[in-house]
Amino acid sequence: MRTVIEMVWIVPVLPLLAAGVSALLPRQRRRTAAALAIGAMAAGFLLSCVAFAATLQPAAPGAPFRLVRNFEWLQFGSASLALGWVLDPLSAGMLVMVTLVGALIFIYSLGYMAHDPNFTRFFCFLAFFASAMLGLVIANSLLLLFICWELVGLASYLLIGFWFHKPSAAAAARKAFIVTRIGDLGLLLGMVWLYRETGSLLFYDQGQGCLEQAALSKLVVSTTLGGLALSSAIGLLLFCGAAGKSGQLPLHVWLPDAMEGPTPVSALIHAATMVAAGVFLVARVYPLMQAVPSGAAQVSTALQVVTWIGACTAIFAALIAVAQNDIKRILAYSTVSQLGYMMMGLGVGGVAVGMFHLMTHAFFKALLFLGAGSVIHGCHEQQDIRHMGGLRRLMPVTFAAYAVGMMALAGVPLLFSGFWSKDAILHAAHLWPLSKGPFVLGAAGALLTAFYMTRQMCLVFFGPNRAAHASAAGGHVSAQPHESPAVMTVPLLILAVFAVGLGFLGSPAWPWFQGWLEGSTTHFQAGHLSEALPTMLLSALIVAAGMAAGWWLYGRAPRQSPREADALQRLQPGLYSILAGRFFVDEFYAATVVRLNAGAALLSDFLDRWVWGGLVRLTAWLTGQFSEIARMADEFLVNGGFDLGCGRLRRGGRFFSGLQDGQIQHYLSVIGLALAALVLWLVWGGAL
Amino acid sequence: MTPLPYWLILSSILFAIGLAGCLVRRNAIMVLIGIELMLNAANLNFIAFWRYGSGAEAAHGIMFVLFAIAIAAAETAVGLALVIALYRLRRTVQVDEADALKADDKPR
Amino acid sequence: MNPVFFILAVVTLAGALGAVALRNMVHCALCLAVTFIGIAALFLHQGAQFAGLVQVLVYVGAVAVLIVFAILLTRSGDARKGVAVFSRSWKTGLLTAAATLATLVAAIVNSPGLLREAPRAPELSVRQIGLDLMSQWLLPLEILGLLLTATMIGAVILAMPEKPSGEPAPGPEKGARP
Amino acid sequence: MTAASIDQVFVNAKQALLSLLPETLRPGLSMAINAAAILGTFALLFAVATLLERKGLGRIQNRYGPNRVGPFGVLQPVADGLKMLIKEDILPRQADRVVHFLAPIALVLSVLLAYAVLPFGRNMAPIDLDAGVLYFFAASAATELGVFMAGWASRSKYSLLGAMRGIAQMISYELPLVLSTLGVIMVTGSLSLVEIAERQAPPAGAILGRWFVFTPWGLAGFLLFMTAAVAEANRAPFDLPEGESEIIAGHMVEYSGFKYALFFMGEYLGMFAASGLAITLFLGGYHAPFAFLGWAPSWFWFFAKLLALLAVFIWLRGTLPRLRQDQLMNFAWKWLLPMSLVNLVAAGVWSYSAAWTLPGAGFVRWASCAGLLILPALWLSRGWRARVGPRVYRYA
Repeated sequence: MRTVIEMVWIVPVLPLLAAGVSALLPRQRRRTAAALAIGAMAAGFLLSCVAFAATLQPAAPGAPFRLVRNFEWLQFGSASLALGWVLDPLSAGMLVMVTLVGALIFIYSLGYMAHDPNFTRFFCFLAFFASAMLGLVIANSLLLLFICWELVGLASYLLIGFWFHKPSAAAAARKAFIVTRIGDLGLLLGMVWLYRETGSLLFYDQGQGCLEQAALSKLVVSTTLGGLALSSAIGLLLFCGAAGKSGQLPLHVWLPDAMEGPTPVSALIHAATMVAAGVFLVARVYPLMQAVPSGAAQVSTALQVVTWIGACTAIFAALIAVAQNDIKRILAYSTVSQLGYMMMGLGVGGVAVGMFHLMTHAFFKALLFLGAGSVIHGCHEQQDIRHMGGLRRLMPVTFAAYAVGMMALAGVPLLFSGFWSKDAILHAAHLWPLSKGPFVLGAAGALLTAFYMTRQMCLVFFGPNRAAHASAAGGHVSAQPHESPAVMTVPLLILAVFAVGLGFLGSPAWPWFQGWLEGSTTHFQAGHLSEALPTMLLSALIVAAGMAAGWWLYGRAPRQSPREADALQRLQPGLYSILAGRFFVDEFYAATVVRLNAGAALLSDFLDRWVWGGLVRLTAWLTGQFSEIARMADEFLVNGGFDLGCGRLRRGGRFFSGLQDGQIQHYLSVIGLALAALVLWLVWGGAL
Repeated sequence: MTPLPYWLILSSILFAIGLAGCLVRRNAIMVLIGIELMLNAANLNFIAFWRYGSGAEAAHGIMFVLFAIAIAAAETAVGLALVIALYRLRRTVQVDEADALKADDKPR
Repeated sequence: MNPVFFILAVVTLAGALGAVALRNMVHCALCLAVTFIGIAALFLHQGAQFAGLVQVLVYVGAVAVLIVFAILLTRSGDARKGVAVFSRSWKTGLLTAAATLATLVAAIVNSPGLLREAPRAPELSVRQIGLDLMSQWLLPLEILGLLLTATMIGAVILAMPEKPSGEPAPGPEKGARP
Repeated sequence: MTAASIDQVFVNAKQALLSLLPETLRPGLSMAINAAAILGTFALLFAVATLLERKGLGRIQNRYGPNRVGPFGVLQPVADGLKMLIKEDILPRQADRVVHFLAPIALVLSVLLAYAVLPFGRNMAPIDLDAGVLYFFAASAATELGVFMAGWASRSKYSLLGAMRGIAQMISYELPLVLSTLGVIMVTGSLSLVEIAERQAPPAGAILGRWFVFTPWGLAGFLLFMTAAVAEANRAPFDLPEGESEIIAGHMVEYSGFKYALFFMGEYLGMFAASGLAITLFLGGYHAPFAFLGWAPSWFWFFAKLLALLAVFIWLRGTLPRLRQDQLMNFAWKWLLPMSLVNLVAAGVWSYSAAWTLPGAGFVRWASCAGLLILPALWLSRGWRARVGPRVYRYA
């Protein structure tokens, strides 16, 4: 058992080594780079399975399984910074999920990126991203987590901007990096504040860790401004980081633009792993967020904020997704919405509910993205759904996998994992003591999710193929859409299997996943189903309604030409234009924050150029003047006065030295004259 | 007896001649001769004042002259010794040529 | 104007002028001797017998010979034609001497107090001078003795030819056989 | 003709002569007479001395000496004198005419001046100066100048070299000369030669005259004085300056004719002057050695002693070899000078011990003074006595 924790750190290091080596490889060594990356991920997956198996036998009944390994990283003066990694159900689950999904996506991108010239560089970045994500997952110290968090941000920047020659990609990469940085600032402040308060950044450290009871009790007691408990304040700051990374409401703008990157990137980063990092962070520091002053039974303010933001993001993103025409943007907004659900799940239901939805979502969202990728690949880089249609017969395997993913996402009852995880959230939201708001928003979100997924299915797979129209207008002859090769479709099928199978792990009847997380043993009781029945029936009803509406608008009268107005647009032109414009959040930001930033930049430029620059020029001028004065003084005062005086003195000295020229007769004559003078003075001196 | 001023004028003339000798001639020995003349002029004055002064018995004047003569002789002896040493060192006794105190051995 | 005084004055001044003005150094030295004798005679004329005799004994006997020896030793005697006798700034020298003379004579002439008549010639015997020397003037006499000794030794050392290393050369008798 | 009248014959003659003259000229003329008398006698004595010297030398060297001119060569001086006058007076071309001419005059003049003080007889001292001895030395100081003028004026190396040696010798020996007289002056308490002579008169009743030479310091003083006098006159053992065998006549080499005669006379006069002084100081001046001989005139005794000393000079010249220059100088500075100083001390002891009244005081005085003189003499001359031995003729 001990040896497992010892070798857990190898999982993130393997992809890092792969990334390092492939970075040094010349551009044409494509196969080695790919082999290295996939091999590292495969090995990582095996090790993760071993670790997962280890976590199945809990050491002590009732207590969650946890193995900790800390080491001294930095020593400065008396203080020292310690890092470490931990193996507990939460990290083990994430390890398995990330390595599995990563491996499948690596295999898939073999085909997708086959004829891309920068193939090796792509795999190097992918491996680098995987190692950062795995590092983040197993981190036992908030500092190590933060380091990996930044590396993940860097990897996302590199991968989004992979085709940097496309200006939009470069802009999207920069936007993603900056927005996440804003969130990371909150994370950094929270981390520093936590370090100052608890004195240690290690989560679990034999009782000294910041998430353990001793530190939490200290944090809960003291309050900061406005009576907010210290733990909640730090929790909120950490949540800012999570919001940035997971694209919650105020900071979600970068996620849809991140679709500029290649589709496997979108799949891996913007569906499964990186965006999940925010949720994982909240799950990891859940005890801190959850802590409330002893005695008071109500939910801590931090969790309330998380819940409400999650709910709002869910409904907001779902609304926008309805009016999108780009296949990847629809999925991007659906991801934002689902992340909102996860945050709400964490807020209302606790770690198990949130994490279960995260796991299921990772698989079927990756499936959907890879499916979209295969569609785009098939339609020769065509991303606009208005130019697609009728691909059901042309790409049957992709259609089948995509349909499974769509139904999982929509939450079709009983068979698909999406239904169980979303239902659990709704159930928890329903039980939430504070208010019914989140439950209502969640339900509406679920309805909209079903609606826009059916819209997408109808427009992409059903109805006539609208690609020909585009070619006539666009002027380039496009070949008939063709099915993707096996190397792309096999991962789709594997993901489809998981998208279906995973749901049964966490159903109310047999809540194995929740029990595994808390470390309690679970066994099959159909009875639990009965108490969760009402929410299950409600959600089934919602899904049905959403699909019916979708089919009614888009399935019944399939769209004939790309330029044809959208069905919803015909119904509600005003609402449709707002939704299509993404509630104009970007424009709002551009109008306010960006303008403000530009203004600030201008101001600082002005300050720098005129004020400081002015000061510098002023001092330069003053120094010039002083030196001028000094020169003048030197010129006239010293040279004129002093030197002149010295010169005169020297000349006088030379004159008197003439007297001492060694001619004693001169001396004698002087004596003679003196004698004469003396006599004169003596004799006539008195009379004068 | 000739009045006192005559004696004094005579000694002044003698003194002036001695001084002229010192200043005019280039030879060191001539300077010494000039000095001797001046000293003798002074002695002449002493005797003159002794003779015409009051209290001739006290012989102060004569005493002065005696001591002056002795010391002048000593001074001449040393002066000439110096001149001879200078000559051996510099091969010249011209006063205006021996104008440097620097003790370089080579006779110039 | 006593004729004897006049003659002696003329002789002395002539000697002095000769001592200063003559080109040949030895002639100057001899003229100097003549001046010394003239001055000694003036002393005798004044009645200072002892002083006169001492003057002759010391100056004519010793100093004149000394000067002559010095002239010979420094080869100033054979006045070569080229060597200038008078210094470059002889005019200023003369001027200074003249100025001094003028001032002194002016002082003498303008002080009436000097025109007192001569008192009786004093009777001063050598014994009296001896007694004075040994009583009232004893200290100066002793100091004079010391001075003369020091001078003699110093003059000898100064004039002695130096060995290359700077010490005075050993006397001839040390090495010579009887 | 009483002894006194014979004694004072010259004095009376002079007075008689003076009485003939007008009052105003008397002082000047008395001086003139005195001068004439001195010149006359000593010129004559000079002539006789030359003859005596050559005769004496001859006898010493076992030969006759000049006997051709006149009986027994008596007229030889006249012949010499005549020869000197007739000889051409040569003046070397490069010589300095004025100084060359003045040299003999200066020499003779200074020596003659010295005679003004010597008491030739009772009341026969030309001038009785209070500082007689001082005058004597002051006057003779000019001789060195004369010698120098002679040596330098003739512009030849030998004459200059001779002059230099002569002057060095005269200066070196002048010091012992003067110091040796001090003893006498200290004892008599006066510088006046007449008084010194009077002090040596035989006391009433005593047989032996109280000459200073009969006192230990007196004898030493006399010997020192005579040695220095011989050197002063460049005579005999000290006649290096005009040593005939080396540099012919020294400073007189360029002189001939009358000027040479003058030099010769100057030399003899210097000798007589020194002897006269010695006589006055040590040999009782014009007093007779013994009281009973008192009848002879005072000037007779003076000139008798003079001739005796002349004989000694001639005797010295005939017998003693010439001294080398360094021996000469050493002898002066390292023997004579210290001895004269010691002599002074002895004279001092003698005069203080005069008041001793103890029995045998006389003998003790003599012994102490003699010892005080003999011991330093022996000690000082230890170097020479060790080296004096049979002469080794290296080249003979």
